[in-house]
Amino acid sequence: MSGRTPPETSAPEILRGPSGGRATSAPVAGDGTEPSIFELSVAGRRAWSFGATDVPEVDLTSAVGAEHLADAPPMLPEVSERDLVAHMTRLSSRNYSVDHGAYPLGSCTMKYNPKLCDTATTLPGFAAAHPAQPTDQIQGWMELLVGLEDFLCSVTGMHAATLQPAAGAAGELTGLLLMRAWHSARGRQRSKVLIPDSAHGTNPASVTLGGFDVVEVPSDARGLVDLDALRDLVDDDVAGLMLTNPNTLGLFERDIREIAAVLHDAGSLLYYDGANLNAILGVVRPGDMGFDIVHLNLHKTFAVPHGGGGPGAGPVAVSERLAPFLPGPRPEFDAQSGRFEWATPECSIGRVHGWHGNALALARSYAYILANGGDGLRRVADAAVLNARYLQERLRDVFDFPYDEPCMHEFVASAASLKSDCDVRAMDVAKRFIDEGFHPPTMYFPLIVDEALMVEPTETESPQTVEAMAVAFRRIVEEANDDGGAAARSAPRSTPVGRVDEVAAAKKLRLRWTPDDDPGNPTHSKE
Amino acid sequence: MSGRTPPETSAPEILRGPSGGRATSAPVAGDGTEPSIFELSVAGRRAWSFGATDVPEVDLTSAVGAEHLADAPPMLPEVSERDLVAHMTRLSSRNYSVDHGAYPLGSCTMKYNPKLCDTATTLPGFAAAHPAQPTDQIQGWMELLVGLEDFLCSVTGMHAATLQPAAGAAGELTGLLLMRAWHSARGRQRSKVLIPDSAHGTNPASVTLGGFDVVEVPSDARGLVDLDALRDLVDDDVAGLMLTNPNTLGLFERDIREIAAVLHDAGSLLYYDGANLNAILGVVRPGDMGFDIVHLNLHKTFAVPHGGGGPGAGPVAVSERLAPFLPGPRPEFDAQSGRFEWATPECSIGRVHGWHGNALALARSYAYILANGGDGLRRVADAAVLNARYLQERLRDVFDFPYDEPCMHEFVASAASLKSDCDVRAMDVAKRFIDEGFHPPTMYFPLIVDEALMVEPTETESPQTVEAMAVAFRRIVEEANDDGGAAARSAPRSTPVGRVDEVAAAKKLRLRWTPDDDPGNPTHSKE
Amino acid sequence: MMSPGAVAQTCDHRAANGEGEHRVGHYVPHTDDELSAMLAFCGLESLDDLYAHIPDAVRLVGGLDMVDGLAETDVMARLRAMAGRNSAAAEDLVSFAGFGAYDHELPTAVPALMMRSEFVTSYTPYQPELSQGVLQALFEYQTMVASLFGLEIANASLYDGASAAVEGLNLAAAATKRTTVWVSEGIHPNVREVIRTLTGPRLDVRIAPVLNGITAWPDDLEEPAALLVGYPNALGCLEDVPAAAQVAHDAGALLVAYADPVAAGVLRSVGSQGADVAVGEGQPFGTPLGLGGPYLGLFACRQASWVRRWLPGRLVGETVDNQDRRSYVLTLSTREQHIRRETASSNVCTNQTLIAVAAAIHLSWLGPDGLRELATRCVRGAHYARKQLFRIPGVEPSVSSRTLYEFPLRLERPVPDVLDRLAEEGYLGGVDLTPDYPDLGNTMLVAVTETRTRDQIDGFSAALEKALA
Amino acid sequence: MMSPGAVAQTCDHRAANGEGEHRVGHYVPHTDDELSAMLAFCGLESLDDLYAHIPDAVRLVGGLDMVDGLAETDVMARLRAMAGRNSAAAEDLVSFAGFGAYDHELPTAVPALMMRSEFVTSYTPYQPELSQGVLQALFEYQTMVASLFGLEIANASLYDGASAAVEGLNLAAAATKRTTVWVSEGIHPNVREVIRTLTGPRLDVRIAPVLNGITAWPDDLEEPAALLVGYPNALGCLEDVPAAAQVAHDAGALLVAYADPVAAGVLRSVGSQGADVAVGEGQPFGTPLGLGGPYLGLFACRQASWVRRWLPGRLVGETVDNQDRRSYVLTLSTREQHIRRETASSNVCTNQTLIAVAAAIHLSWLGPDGLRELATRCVRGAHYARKQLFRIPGVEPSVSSRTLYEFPLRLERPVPDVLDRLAEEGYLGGVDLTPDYPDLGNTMLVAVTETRTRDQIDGFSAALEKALA
Ligand SMILES: Cc1ncc(COP(=O)(O)O)c(C=O)c1O
Ligand SMILES: Cc1ncc(COP(=O)(O)O)c(C=O)c1O
Repeated sequence: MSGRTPPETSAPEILRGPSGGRATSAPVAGDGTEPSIFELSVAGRRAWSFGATDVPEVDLTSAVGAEHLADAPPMLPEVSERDLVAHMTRLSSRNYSVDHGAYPLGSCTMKYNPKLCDTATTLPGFAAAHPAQPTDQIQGWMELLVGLEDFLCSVTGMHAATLQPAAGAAGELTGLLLMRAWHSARGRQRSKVLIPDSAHGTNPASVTLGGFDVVEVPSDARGLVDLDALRDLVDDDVAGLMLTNPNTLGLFERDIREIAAVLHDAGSLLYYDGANLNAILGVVRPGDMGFDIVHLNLHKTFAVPHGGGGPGAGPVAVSERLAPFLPGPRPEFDAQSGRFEWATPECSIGRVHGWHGNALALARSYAYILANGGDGLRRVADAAVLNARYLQERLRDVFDFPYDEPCMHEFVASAASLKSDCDVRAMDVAKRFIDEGFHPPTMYFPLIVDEALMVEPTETESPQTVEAMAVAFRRIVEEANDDGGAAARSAPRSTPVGRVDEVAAAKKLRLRWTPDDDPGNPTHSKE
Repeated sequence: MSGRTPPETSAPEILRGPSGGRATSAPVAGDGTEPSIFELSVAGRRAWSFGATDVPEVDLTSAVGAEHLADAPPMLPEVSERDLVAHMTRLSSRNYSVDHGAYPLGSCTMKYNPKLCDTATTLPGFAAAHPAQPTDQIQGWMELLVGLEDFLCSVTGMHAATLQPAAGAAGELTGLLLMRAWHSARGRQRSKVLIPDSAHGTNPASVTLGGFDVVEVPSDARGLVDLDALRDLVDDDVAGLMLTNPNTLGLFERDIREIAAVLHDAGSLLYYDGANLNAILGVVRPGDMGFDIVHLNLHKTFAVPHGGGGPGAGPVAVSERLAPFLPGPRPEFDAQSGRFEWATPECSIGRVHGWHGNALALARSYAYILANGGDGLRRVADAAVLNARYLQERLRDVFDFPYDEPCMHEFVASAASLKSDCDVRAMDVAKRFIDEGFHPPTMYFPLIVDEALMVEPTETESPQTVEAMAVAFRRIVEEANDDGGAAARSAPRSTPVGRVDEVAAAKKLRLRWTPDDDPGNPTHSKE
Repeated sequence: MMSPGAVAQTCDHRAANGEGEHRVGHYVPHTDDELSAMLAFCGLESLDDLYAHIPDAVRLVGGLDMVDGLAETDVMARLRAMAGRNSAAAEDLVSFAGFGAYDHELPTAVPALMMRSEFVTSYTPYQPELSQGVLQALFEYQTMVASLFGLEIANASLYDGASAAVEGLNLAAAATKRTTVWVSEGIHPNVREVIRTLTGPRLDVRIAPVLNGITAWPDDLEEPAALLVGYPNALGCLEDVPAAAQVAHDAGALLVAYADPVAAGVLRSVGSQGADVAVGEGQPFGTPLGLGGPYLGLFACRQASWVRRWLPGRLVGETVDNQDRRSYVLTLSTREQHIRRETASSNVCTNQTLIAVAAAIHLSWLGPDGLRELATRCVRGAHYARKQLFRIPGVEPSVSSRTLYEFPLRLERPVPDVLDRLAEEGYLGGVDLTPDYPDLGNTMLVAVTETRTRDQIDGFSAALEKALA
Repeated sequence: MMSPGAVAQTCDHRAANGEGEHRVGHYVPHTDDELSAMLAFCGLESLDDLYAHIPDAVRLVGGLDMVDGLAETDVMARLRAMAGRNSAAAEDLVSFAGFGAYDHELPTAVPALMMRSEFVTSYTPYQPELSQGVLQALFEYQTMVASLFGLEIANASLYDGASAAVEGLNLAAAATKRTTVWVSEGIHPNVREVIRTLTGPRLDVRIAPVLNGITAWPDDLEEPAALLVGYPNALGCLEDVPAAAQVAHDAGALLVAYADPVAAGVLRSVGSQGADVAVGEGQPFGTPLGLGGPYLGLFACRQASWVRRWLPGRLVGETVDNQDRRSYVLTLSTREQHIRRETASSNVCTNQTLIAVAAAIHLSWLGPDGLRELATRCVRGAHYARKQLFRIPGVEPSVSSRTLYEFPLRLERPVPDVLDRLAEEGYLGGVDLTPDYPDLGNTMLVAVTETRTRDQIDGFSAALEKALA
């Protein structure tokens, strides 16, 4: 079109390939896939810089030693800060989160975590403290830790706590080791730990790691621990029972006093999996129910955001008789000196964390508890339970509810009828729920419910949101009855990718990017 | 399905309506629209809290006076923090940005702005300073301001600067007032200011506000100021000429020395619109070209992110003879006292900002200049120009290029042939470019080019990104030749909304939400 | 793009700036190989060739005479040191300074949301399909601002309070086709100066004096385009807005009110009191003191025939997309500089969108009750402070008119001395009004926001007593 | 949902907690009207009825005996005060403390990206269609970690270095069907203790002593499952990894290396030196000191038959979606607790995803050259510090083996006293090793990162000289 002879139109080779500035993978602008950051890499490009330094140079070979010195540093991407920022921003835009909308994942308590708690952790006085600093340099931190222990003891009705465990499962193992230590101190070796058949998978896995054998306790028709079966199972080889109450069906174990009596009469201990504590804050306390050991998932109940999979924190609180076994060192206030010090309990099982636990996560929970206070926490439970109860009532006539107990903060519906009627499985309902603008509930857990959908609205969702979820579920079921399930089975349609082939992933493992994956590479097979 | 009698299935009235936790409007999960925050409002709901206070209470009626006291506070939404966060997060997800990908908006210099500069502005010593604090409390700030003035003078080759103007247009007006003051001081009233026909719209608008009449200077066949026409227009009623160089066609005004001579010979001044400074950093300086007054768009060249439309900063630098007219107060280093003080130049035109300019934006630019240094800025220009030159070369045979000068940091292509061949206008190309994963170029500016597409890749885009843009443009043109423009005319298809009806918006003005807009309201007409 | 051998290659620019710590033009991604390939494609040999058409006479020789570039960490270190050389009002001192810039508490949700890069790094929403987020946020902002002022229309932001005032007067001049504007002496002196500077070539700006803190409008207003009155005014006093409206309207002028948006939590809206246009400083909502900027120009007006032609600034309107979905778009651009050029209603282009978004977030966080509580707390603190301060010997009210949460004190000593002494005790005492309002004597303006505790007020009054002793 | 009259209504909870500043259960959105409507729908009369089925005997009477809830601003004020009672290593002191936790510079881009709410507020990516962002970031993280250690497979994070070591030994035990593990005394004492605590019921943990900083593996290892060696070890010394690999492999055991990922910028990878499994602490990449957590457990291993069955932790795999687009998904979940329950390879569920994402961002920011530069600068600083410190009378090396950027000093005085004196001069001198390595005498471990300047090192050596004088 210009009068000139057309210039060379094929670009120089080195300019071709994935580009860091192309945004088709960001759902606001397209439905493409995002290149690997390694595909955006160009030799010699960089984001890094380091300050000027007048420290004398060293000769690496002599400083490190030829036998230790690498020929080349590890393979890492070479990208500009601009491309890095764009890549990671686009990746983030391909991810749903609580800050987008409701996330009623049962058992996970995906509630809104106040921004206040984020801000608290950025205070340099907390963030910049080294874990091995002498205690007089970290009195503020220690005060916070002791304060949090006190709060958690108040909430659970226990006597003392350790903040070391990094997550719920770590808390479980800590609890089981406490159990073991307690029995040992009494000169006995018990080999079995009881777990209800509805328990979370971490419970049995932790039992094994704690060196015990798992014995399953069946649920009865109510969805609760079968008390008779429990009585039969308890003998003097049982170290304890792990229970979550409300249990993973969202039901309160009404017979908890009887259960506790059965165990305690046999010299066994009662362990409380606190993943469901959100339901009972200020209503009933594990300690008052007879539990000896409690772990708490601060990333469920106490405002540690889940971070795409962590970090969390899983403190363990215990009754007085177990306190001497807690991991050390623990922060303690020494009334004499008026200072906080580290101290290790006399019969401590030992450390369960490299330092003092996930401290910055603990600071979030401390801030959250301060913001709520005792009455506020009770209100959390009230709204969490009411939201679930309401939603379940709204769905009574469209799903199966194998158990008839009133639900607490979550409930488990079954899509069994839907499956037999329209070939729509729990998975299809979940995927179709995405297109309604919500994250799906937990699927296929607990294992004792067929085609389980475990729904936990949480207290931070407004009544309107809960109602909107009800309408969405009802629409899905109605639509399946109309179209034989076609829409549900092909859902989701609104996401950056469609249903993902999980089987292929496990069959042919591709667990890291290799240069063969580069589309510019002749051996590469993908688009 | 449960044995029970089905419960009441219609929800209570007050629970219905838009819900803050439903995310269909977030493109990661749907293609719905986002409710107004007013539609998420529920009487009595709240996000706010205030600290405990022991300040004695007041009786509002007596403290404020009955004649002043409102019956009720203004209509504002009543939402939970959770719903507020979700709403605003979803809104953000409906917006493209530089951090998503390339944004080659001509004249706007939408480059990547280092995160470093964001962080700099959060330092409490800067962010928490009150603008009326006594100078000895803000010596650090004043040092920064003086330092930035010096930097800007170095970059532009000018003598002194004011940092007060809040944006480019504010800088323009400031410059024009300086022109006026300078002529007045010489006892003359000049009424005309010359502006090329390719100038940005703020130029003529500012001229009017400065109390001058606009006289347009035509461009010649090269796309540059028509020197002969200019000579004809310059007389002793001309206060000055406003020019951007490179001009808005992305072309360097080669005759700048001659232009300057023509103006200066007539006792007129030369004003430099610095919006295009990115192209010439370290290459040529306005001062050396003969300009007397320069405004800079720090939000284009100097790392102030554009914030969805601002804030920016538009400092004005001047030659020595204009310095006495600068706005005051200005920060100055007093060698005697070793301190910084405010001082107002003797013939100051007066303040042009309520305080000292957009200070936190200025701090970003200061950080950016420190990070680059003189050589770094030159490299910015090199890459900005090379990216544009390369891209233009890659598109030579697919678009019209009405002018044959080598482009600087941007170029203007014309879709005129495409329009006549396939009924695909610049607007269609722009919209179709979105589906290629890029923000569109500027359309229909400058006005002297038919179906203009003004493309500014900027220096922070990698060569691969520039090449990808080339490929995308070529694909669009090719496709239009194949399909008669159908795809382009129906683009974009990948965005949260399709083409928006701008005419309807202007015809029936709806400039704020009113209760009638609430879908729950019977008078509401929309879905 | 990564090739297996790539890691062993050294970066070309490695040694460019000393020991490899920092590279010249750090944010430019191009490697030397890429530069060469691109130059070759363009038929050029060197980067310098890019500028071959620029006359040598104007080319810079020897490069910019400036600092060398610094690594990120060194930049931060320098800035931290500089920031440390400020005793910032809201960080290092207990502040009673206001005078148009206030240290209110910023809820943590506000920066968390406003700093999302989609808001921070996008341009003006010229392409609505990619900009619904910013557009809808601005539409909601417009709704809130209109509501704050009791008016029908608000724009999507102006630079700051001062520039909003200028635009208000310009609008009035255009709407009335007159050129005289009356500005109350109770308008902030900086705002008055900005008005004089920016409208000087076109408008005749007259100042109406304040007596005892309240504007005395002259009898003969000489065909005014507008009256500009503060509510509360810069002295903290509550003006009689209905009276000013009456005067303005009787003279065929518009009443422009410079209104405090925090005070709007308890005061009758200026719209309901007869203002045709409301302008103001939006800083209290969502933006830190920051030495005075970026702040936020609030602008609202009533629905009137002059709106379509003369309303300044960006406007977002609701409309539909091609599938009839509710959508938002910049509208009435025919008023604006890019269309109407020298006959545009205003020259504003880049404005304060991000701050407007922050304000919308903050106002939503507050809601009606929170805004009222905020304003009430300011009033409460000021009430108590007045009681404490006026007990001090050598301190008396500079005016007897009603004030809200800011008030002028007449002191026995020169204010700068007092401020210095107060700073030694850890207080930013207020703002010295003496240069701007010499008739009031040694006057210090004291503001009390919701962030001030009783202890701080007591401490301040003790410190002031000491400073005057 | 807004109705025009709504604004005049008062909030039901207004007076619940004193003067309206804060509402009980602040983050619960429900109004009283809504609560009533929902309760009525459920056939209940009060909130208490929700718990009617809970036996009275266990019900809490009188509510939780705890603090009253505080408003956001009061919470922040309390926390600020507490934070102020720390003299934080990387803020208030010049720190030479390391011992597994280091104050490296954090590029500003890392928190800006990792704190995006999509990363922070999402769950484990169980629903891949809504989680491609986190999944792909983890896939890239796995690639980088595998590369750092020269191994083929890396998981998507474990809690911290200590727990990664535990998992490494568990894996070895399962893979070899043996129960004895040998842990070098050069492994951090806290890590050793965690190993003892957590594997105690199942494994027989033996300690191999260090002599002059290097592990002396005993001759008879008694059917070991694994050897665990540090590289560099907790004393900062460079162990002979190939020799350890030889010993391990000869005994049919796996070699698990506890490797420093920063040192990987200059050291030969542990994989290339024969380690079967690498574990380590990822804190240096993207996370602040934070009193020791949350940190990041790095875990990589070679491709082997035991991977599918025994690899601990989450794993992200590449696959395709139903339109054949490259996609990512959690894979091999058949190893995990939610499928395999008591026979699972590990109990880990919640892990450290966000920190892993931060590490991937930080490592991408560094790239190969930046990582090398980072490591080199640490080495350089340590080299210089060693020279300066060993000149001081009363200071000598505790070991003569080669160290990298951290090294133990034997002092003439007890270390706690010296640390106190150094703190008075503004230095965090290092970490006291005396309790854990009593054989070394009064030993202080000093680490030098890239953040330490020459002046700081000089100042530190002067201060140490003074402290010992
Ligand atoms: C009931 C229950 N128990 C235990 C856990 C394990 O907690 P974590 O994931 O923190 O290890 C979970 C969480 O997934 C859970 O829901
Ligand atoms: C060439 C030119 N001049 C002036 C301006 C006006 O600058 P601002 O938007 O900062 O007022 C712009 C920016 O839009 C521009 O591109």
